Amino acid sequence: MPDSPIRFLQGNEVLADAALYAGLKFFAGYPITPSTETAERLSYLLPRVGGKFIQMEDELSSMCAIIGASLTGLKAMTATSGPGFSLMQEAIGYAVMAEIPCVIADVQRGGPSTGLPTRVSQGDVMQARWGTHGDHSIITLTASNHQDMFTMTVEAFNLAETFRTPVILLFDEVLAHMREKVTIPEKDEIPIVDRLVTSVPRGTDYHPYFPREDGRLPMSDFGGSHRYNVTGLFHDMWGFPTDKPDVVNELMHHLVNKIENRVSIIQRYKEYHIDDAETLLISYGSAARSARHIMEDRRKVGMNIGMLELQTLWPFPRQLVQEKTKNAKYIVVVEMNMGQIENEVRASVNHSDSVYLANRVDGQLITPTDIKNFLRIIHGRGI
Amino acid sequence: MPDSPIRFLQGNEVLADAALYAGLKFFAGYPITPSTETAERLSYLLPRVGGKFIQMEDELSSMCAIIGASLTGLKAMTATSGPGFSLMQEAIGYAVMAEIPCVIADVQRGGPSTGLPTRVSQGDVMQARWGTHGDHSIITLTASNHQDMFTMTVEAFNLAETFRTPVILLFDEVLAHMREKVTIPEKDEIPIVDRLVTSVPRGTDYHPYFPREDGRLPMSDFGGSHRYNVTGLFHDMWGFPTDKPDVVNELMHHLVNKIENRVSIIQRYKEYHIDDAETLLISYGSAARSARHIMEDRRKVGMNIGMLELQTLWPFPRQLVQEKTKNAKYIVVVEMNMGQIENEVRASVNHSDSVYLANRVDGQLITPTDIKNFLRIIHGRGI
Amino acid sequence: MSSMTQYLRTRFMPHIWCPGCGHGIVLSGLLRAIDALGLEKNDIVIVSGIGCSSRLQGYVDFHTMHTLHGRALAFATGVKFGRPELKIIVPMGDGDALAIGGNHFIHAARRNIDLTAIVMNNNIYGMTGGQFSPMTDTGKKATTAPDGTIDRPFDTVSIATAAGATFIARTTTYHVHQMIQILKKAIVHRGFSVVEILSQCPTYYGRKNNAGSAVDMMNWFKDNTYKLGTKTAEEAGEMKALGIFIEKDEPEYCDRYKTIIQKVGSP
Amino acid sequence: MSSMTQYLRTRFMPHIWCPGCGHGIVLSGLLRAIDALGLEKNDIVIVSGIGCSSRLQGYVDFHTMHTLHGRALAFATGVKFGRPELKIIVPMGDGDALAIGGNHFIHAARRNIDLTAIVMNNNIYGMTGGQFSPMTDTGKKATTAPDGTIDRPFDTVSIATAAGATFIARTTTYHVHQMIQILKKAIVHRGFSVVEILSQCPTYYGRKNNAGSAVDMMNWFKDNTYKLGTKTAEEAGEMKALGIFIEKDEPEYCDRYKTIIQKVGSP
Amino acid sequence: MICRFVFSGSGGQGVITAAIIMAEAAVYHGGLNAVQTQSYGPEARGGAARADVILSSEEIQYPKVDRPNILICLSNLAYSKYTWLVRPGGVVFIDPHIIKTRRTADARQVELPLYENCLEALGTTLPMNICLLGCLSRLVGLVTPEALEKVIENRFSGKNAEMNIKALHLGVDLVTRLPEMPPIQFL
Amino acid sequence: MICRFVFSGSGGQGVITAAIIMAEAAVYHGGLNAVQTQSYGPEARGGAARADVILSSEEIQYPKVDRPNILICLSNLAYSKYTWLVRPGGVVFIDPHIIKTRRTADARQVELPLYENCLEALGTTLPMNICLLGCLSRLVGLVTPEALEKVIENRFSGKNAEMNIKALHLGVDLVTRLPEMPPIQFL
Amino acid sequence: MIQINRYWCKGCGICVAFCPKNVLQLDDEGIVTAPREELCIECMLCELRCPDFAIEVIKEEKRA
Amino acid sequence: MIQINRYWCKGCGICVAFCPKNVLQLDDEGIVTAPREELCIECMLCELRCPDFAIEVIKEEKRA
Ligand SMILES: Cc1ncc(C[n+]2csc(CCOP(=O)(O)OP(=O)(O)O)c2C)c(N)n1
Ligand SMILES: Cc1ncc(C[n+]2csc(CCOP(=O)(O)OP(=O)(O)O)c2C)c(N)n1
Ligand code: SF4
Ligand code: SF4
Ligand code: SF4
Ligand code: SF4
Ligand code: SF4
Ligand code: SF4
Ligand SMILES: [Mg+2]
Ligand SMILES: [Mg+2]
Repeated sequence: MPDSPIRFLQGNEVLADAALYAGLKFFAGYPITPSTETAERLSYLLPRVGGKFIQMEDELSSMCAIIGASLTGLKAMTATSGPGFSLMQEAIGYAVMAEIPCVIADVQRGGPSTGLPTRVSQGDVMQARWGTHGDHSIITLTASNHQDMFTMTVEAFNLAETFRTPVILLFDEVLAHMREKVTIPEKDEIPIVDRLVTSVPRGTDYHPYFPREDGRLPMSDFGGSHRYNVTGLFHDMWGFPTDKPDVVNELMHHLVNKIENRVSIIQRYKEYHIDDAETLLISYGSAARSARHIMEDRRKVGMNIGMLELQTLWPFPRQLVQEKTKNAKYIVVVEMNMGQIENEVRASVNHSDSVYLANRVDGQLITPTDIKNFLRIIHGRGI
Repeated sequence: MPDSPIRFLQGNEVLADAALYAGLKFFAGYPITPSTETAERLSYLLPRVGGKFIQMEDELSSMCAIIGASLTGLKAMTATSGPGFSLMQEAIGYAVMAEIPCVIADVQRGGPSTGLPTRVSQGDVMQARWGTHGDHSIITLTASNHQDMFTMTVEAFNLAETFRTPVILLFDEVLAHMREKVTIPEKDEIPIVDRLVTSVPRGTDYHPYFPREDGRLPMSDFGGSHRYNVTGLFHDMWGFPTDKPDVVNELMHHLVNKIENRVSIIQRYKEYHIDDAETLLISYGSAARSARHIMEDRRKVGMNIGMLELQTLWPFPRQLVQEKTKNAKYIVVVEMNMGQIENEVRASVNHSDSVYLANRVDGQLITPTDIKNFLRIIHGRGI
Repeated sequence: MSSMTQYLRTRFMPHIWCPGCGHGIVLSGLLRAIDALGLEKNDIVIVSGIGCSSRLQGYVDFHTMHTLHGRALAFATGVKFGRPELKIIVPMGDGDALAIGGNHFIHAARRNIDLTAIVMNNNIYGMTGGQFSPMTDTGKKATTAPDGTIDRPFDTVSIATAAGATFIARTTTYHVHQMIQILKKAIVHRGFSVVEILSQCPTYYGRKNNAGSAVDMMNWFKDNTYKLGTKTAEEAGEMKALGIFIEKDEPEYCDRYKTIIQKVGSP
Repeated sequence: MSSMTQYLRTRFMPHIWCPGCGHGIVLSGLLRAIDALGLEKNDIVIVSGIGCSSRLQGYVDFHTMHTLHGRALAFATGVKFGRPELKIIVPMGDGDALAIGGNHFIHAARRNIDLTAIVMNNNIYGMTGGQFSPMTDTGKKATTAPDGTIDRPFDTVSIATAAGATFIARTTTYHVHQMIQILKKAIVHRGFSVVEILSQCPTYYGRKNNAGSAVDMMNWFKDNTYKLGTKTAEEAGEMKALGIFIEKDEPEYCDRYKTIIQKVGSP
Repeated sequence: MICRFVFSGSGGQGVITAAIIMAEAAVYHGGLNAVQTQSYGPEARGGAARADVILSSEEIQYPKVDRPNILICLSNLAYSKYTWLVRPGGVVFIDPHIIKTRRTADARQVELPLYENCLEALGTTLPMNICLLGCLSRLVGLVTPEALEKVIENRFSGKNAEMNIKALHLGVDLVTRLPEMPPIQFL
Repeated sequence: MICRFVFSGSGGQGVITAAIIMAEAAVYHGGLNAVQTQSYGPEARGGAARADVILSSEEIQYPKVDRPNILICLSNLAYSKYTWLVRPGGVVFIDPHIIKTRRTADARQVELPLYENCLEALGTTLPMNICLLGCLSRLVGLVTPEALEKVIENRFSGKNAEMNIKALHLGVDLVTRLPEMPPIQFL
Repeated sequence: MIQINRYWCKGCGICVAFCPKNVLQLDDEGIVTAPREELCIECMLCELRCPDFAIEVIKEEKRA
Repeated sequence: MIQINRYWCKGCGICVAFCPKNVLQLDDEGIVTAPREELCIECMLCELRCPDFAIEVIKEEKRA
């Protein structure tokens, strides 16, 4: 329906369309269930808008290729699922170290290992944070419906450019495969952060790793006026390797702090009925749909229940969670893993005894009824 | 000095010798600093004791090869460092899912990415826990001197066999490269856990994934009497793929609980002067050497200082840490990263306000003087 | 029902493959080759990766291992080197073997380790729903090549030859007698053997490229192949040669290691 | 000091390589080729992996990228496909190119993407201290082959040919004039070019195998090679041919994609 | 208003396409919200096919259909697998030509002679799935034949579009020839 | 007792080997504890070489030598880089043939004419490192010439062993020809 | 004798198409049958090419 | 004219060994020198083979 901004799409397709909206010009990937449809759609759309699509020989090379392309000034993305995400970890660390903006979408399926390729899970949350070796920080966003998927995808590109860092989009099989309505925002309705290009003129010394006053590091495209070096080793502000302890120390802290010190501007979330919530559900991704379903259902019968939906998973918004949970008697984390976010919530709240986990790890979307039953038990009313 | 059990060896060589003591019969690896000497020593020793050494084309295949070899009944190991460890993550998840005993030594160097190949770090602690996709649990051991390296390496093989799981040895550049005295234990001085082989006779139905009463799962070598299936998919007790929610749920919990429910028997640690310690250092790996140095030094001047050295990092011994820190006013985690174990300690103690981080992330071994200075500041006495 | 059922885990039948999928014919041929050789079930290990083709492993009553996409040969190398007396057969998809798994393929060949690699080449990623593979001909369509691939395909035989495999053959699901004969020789060959079997994926490759039914695709195999040595390059044109390209005796990897152990080992 | 210093980041000189290391000669030859071609510094991107050879990238005043061990060609593919008008040169070690990086090597060749891959083949892992590589001859010693390798080596030219590279050549650090000529052609060639340069690692390969000094090793290159086409296979024996093996015109990957964009793109 | 559908049958019958077309019609031309999901995985290859659709005037949260108001079964396998799912007050639609076993489900059962009608009127049973949508537009409401027509026109082209539009109207008409049925409850 | 050594020079001089041999002698035949570390990394290729050894009667915790009691410098680069590290009361050993710059370090400096002596007595400067160990065994103590000899015999074979043993004793004797020096303090 | 496993046959038609004697045929339900079994020459091609182990040729000799 | 950069020369001896006119030589400190510069035929081989950019042949013509 080209005349209307309304679309009825698969989540993977929404991801593709949102990436294009955000300015995607380069996609490299390798097929894997349940994420392949993103690549399929982009293989069609990208050449039609002058972008580039390439199917690489594996996920390792896909991740490498988007880093290379990003250095030429193109907004670049890859999409995969657990096994492929594991394979990308070394190169993700490279993007962290070399401060290359790019976006990696991981559509979660059942793990570990090949696990349950066509079933839902939220088991890669901790891996998104810690999958690559060495200290680092990373931004990870998620969403629970197609409209938010669209927004978060655009945000991911924006944050990647703002902080010169890889950003992970952590979606899941239910979101990725289901179709629902999404309204494509008008041009400029969601602001787009473009590549910050250095204003240093040709012939003048350009420092690729010397932050401006506002903390941002302007870039210069490969093939442009400035020749510099990019490396995965610790490096100085020109990008040349060094192991001088003070330079190493500074870079390490820069890489971590550029993100960890900006939690409040990176955090995205939604809240429902927090004020009077004695029972507070904390959820994200497709699990948050069931959580919201049961919250609305229970409020109808008079339960003082509210919900905090996290859209930024990393850096974990500890302070936000602490504030929002202040008055809750029961803090129930609804997720489809063994408690990966629950663990963070527990570390964030003042009274960790009131934190409960309502989860499901059998490849099935947690249902509103599941949560209802958890609540009965938590509230001491049996099943 | 063949007649004496005393050796003066590099840490990487100790790792090799300890692995042979534990029954290692198969090593596959790919060179990487600072771990290569283990492979070099084993390439010499293994064929001399009827074992097998193979240099693979990369770390991915090294990890795969040891899994394959382990299935034929051989104790198998690989050794690597950060970048290689990242590459192994997918296959480590396979070993978790298929419950294949094997040992992976990660000799930590500066990260992220290529980082500081010849400098020390303890930056892979969280990756060891969460590097592969999907929920899982894992055992990770470390050590601070060559004698303990020996013991922990043997323990790693023992735990791998006991729990049918990959075990990670997390050493670091300082330990791996330095030479010090180690006394090779006599045969049987450290008990060796051998492969538990099924007693089910040929022709009778053998269930590779059906735990005995004591929780252990007897194995049957490939090429032996029993033909069964091994897969990285969720599977039933015969090893055949299934996505039945109840079977999936049970396997997921089995994989996690077989480790998480046995923390108290997996935890290895050392303690010094805990009883009267107002200030308690918690440390591990080479950082623990400096911690112990300064502890002994400060006790001489009358400071009530003690130390808890962790040797089991995962599953994290939360209860142990809680107990040992009960009376401490200052809990100081000494490590060479941005606070990876500090975070766990904080989550374990009763009074997380008393947890401090004394760290160094510039590629240099943290010194006793560094720690002394941290302590002065923590104790409110400036620098 | 067939006499091959003695080798099948019949409780999982009918198998997961689509009607007319060539992979079933490969499975059938493989079992017949094994049967003809009179091998012991307990001496055979099947190591597969991930893909439609790799599902073969689940249906056969040998020691079986279903590993990771692209890594089957690396796992198999561990099994073989660990226990050289076993026969290891590695069924792989074209993507499995030559996209993500390409490096293990050439290195296993270089080592000349005694594995039998069966490349079930359907020119497509079947399992994930029809993306092009490194074996898809330039210009063909796939879900990730809606305008036709711009990639050029590998030739399995050339790659295997260059990498050092010591037994290399090609056949198709149409040529079942030849397939069985080749598989027999490949399994018996001591060293790294590669058998490329052109296999039809009517569901994705066929549909995307208007190649018709499974029967049509098999007829295409018949009409577009020739017996190795019966045509000059010119006569052959786009046609593919079938038969045994290389069969030579060179020291096998585990055997070489055995000589090292014999030289230095203290037994 | 040399006129090539205009291309060097002299503040990092003298470079990290050991005395007599052949990699310095390759660097010198490469700069002379670039100089002779009169290319703009800003049009050149050097993408390297990890290894002694890969340190080349740090010394040259072009756009330079030092990536991950084995992955240089994958990064380079992104750079090239992203900005096809740039000249991308990828110096690699033999391990980098053909051990861990083997898959990217064959796939870049298959695509015929316009990159110039320089395989600085010293038959050893130099950077990590002398382990054998997939180019180490059977029987040679290395720190991980104390009893001599049992592995067989790859032949770069054969692998590149089988994988589809459209320019393939071999030379050595002894044959500097030839090296420069070949590099010039390789850089200009539109498509995937492979230049294997036999390079000496006196520190590890030389020492482990009693190959003598850098000079001895270069003399060995002189005595054990011949000009392609001047000897029959029989005459050649173990000697290696030098020269250009393949140089052919086939559609380049980015060019092919451009035609797709032209066909379907709405500009 | 919320109505939950399960379309089931065997691969190749187009039940998933039908589900998507209905959902699109509801979203694009009916001002409704819709969520469509389907089963993936080994069981989706060859054998059974299942697509779920929820149509609602409100936002839809939980996207799966555990208990449908409307179940469509176009294969025996699907029929025996899913009939017990139907909500009280719901309806099972079957094609009497296809479904042999007639177990009494805890639901009203309506027979739609799609196979016969398509074969007779169009000479092919291929567009049975679209014919079904015609029936549903009359029997269930929620999406109009006009809305479906627009979606079909957008999705197919040439002969295919023509045939499917014919099939749609065939379905719409077919309903008039069925015994009248009491209204379907959905909530 | 604890004594910290830094052996420094340029690659190929065998300073690392010397450090290891001394440590092995202390551990295997001296009943001492020892820790040896060395610098790795880019600077270890070609250029400078440095090995640290700590000998102690107690367990050794912190393994690096920040401030040595004994510093051996066999190259000018090493000399200018490390002399300032020496502890008060410590000693810098240099070979006067090699070290040109004679900055006054905050430490006693002892000249060992290793180069000259080896060249003269053995016709080669290769085993200078072992000759050095001979000197140290007399000047510093802690390891005996006998202990060193055993380690050398174990480590080298044939001609190499012979030559090194000669160099060792050359070093031991050489000391007798040096001006006497006050005892070295280490703690 | 042609033995057919109706539960395994997927009706792909391969055996039908390649039978040299036109022995085989798919029935209403798309499953293979052998209406002209008497023409069979026991060439085995149907069995060898069936991807589903659904058809077996029991040879005279074997039965004897 | 032979121009030598003593700071870059690592004394590998390659130029010395392959100089067709025996122009070059390593000095005491192992650094290259050109004691027989007058014999030089400006063949460039030393410069081309030096791994360290430490030796340069400035040709007559260039200087002119
Ligand atoms: C690391 C990883 N990447 C991607 C996938 C997804 N995947 C599964 S099978 C497959 C390709 C299947 O194609 P092929 O190997 O040709 O086998 P076929 O299905 O065609 O027989 C892919 C890409 C995976 N399972 N793991
Ligand atoms: C993933 C990974 N594995 C291993 C290494 C260690 N490593 C660095 S360079 C190298 C090999 C170097 O050999 P080659 O590529 O032949 O280059 P050379 O040093 O000989 O020039 C290895 C194994 C690494 N950096 N990253
Ligand atoms: S998708 Fe293709 S390859 Fe896979 S089972 Fe179906 S026909 Fe065979
Ligand atoms: S180790 Fe070998 S390859 Fe590396 S710089 Fe030295 S000589 Fe060159
Ligand atoms: S055996 Fe041959 S002739 Fe007989 S039915 Fe089968 S294919 Fe036809
Ligand atoms: S080939 Fe097999 S599956 Fe196909 S129709 Fe014949 S018997 Fe049935
Ligand atoms: S070749 Fe270069 S580095 Fe070697 S000796 Fe000559 S000038 Fe010096
Ligand atoms: S230019 Fe030629 S002749 Fe002159 S010094 Fe150099 S190598 Fe010798
Ligand atoms: Mg395939
Ligand atoms: Mg090399």
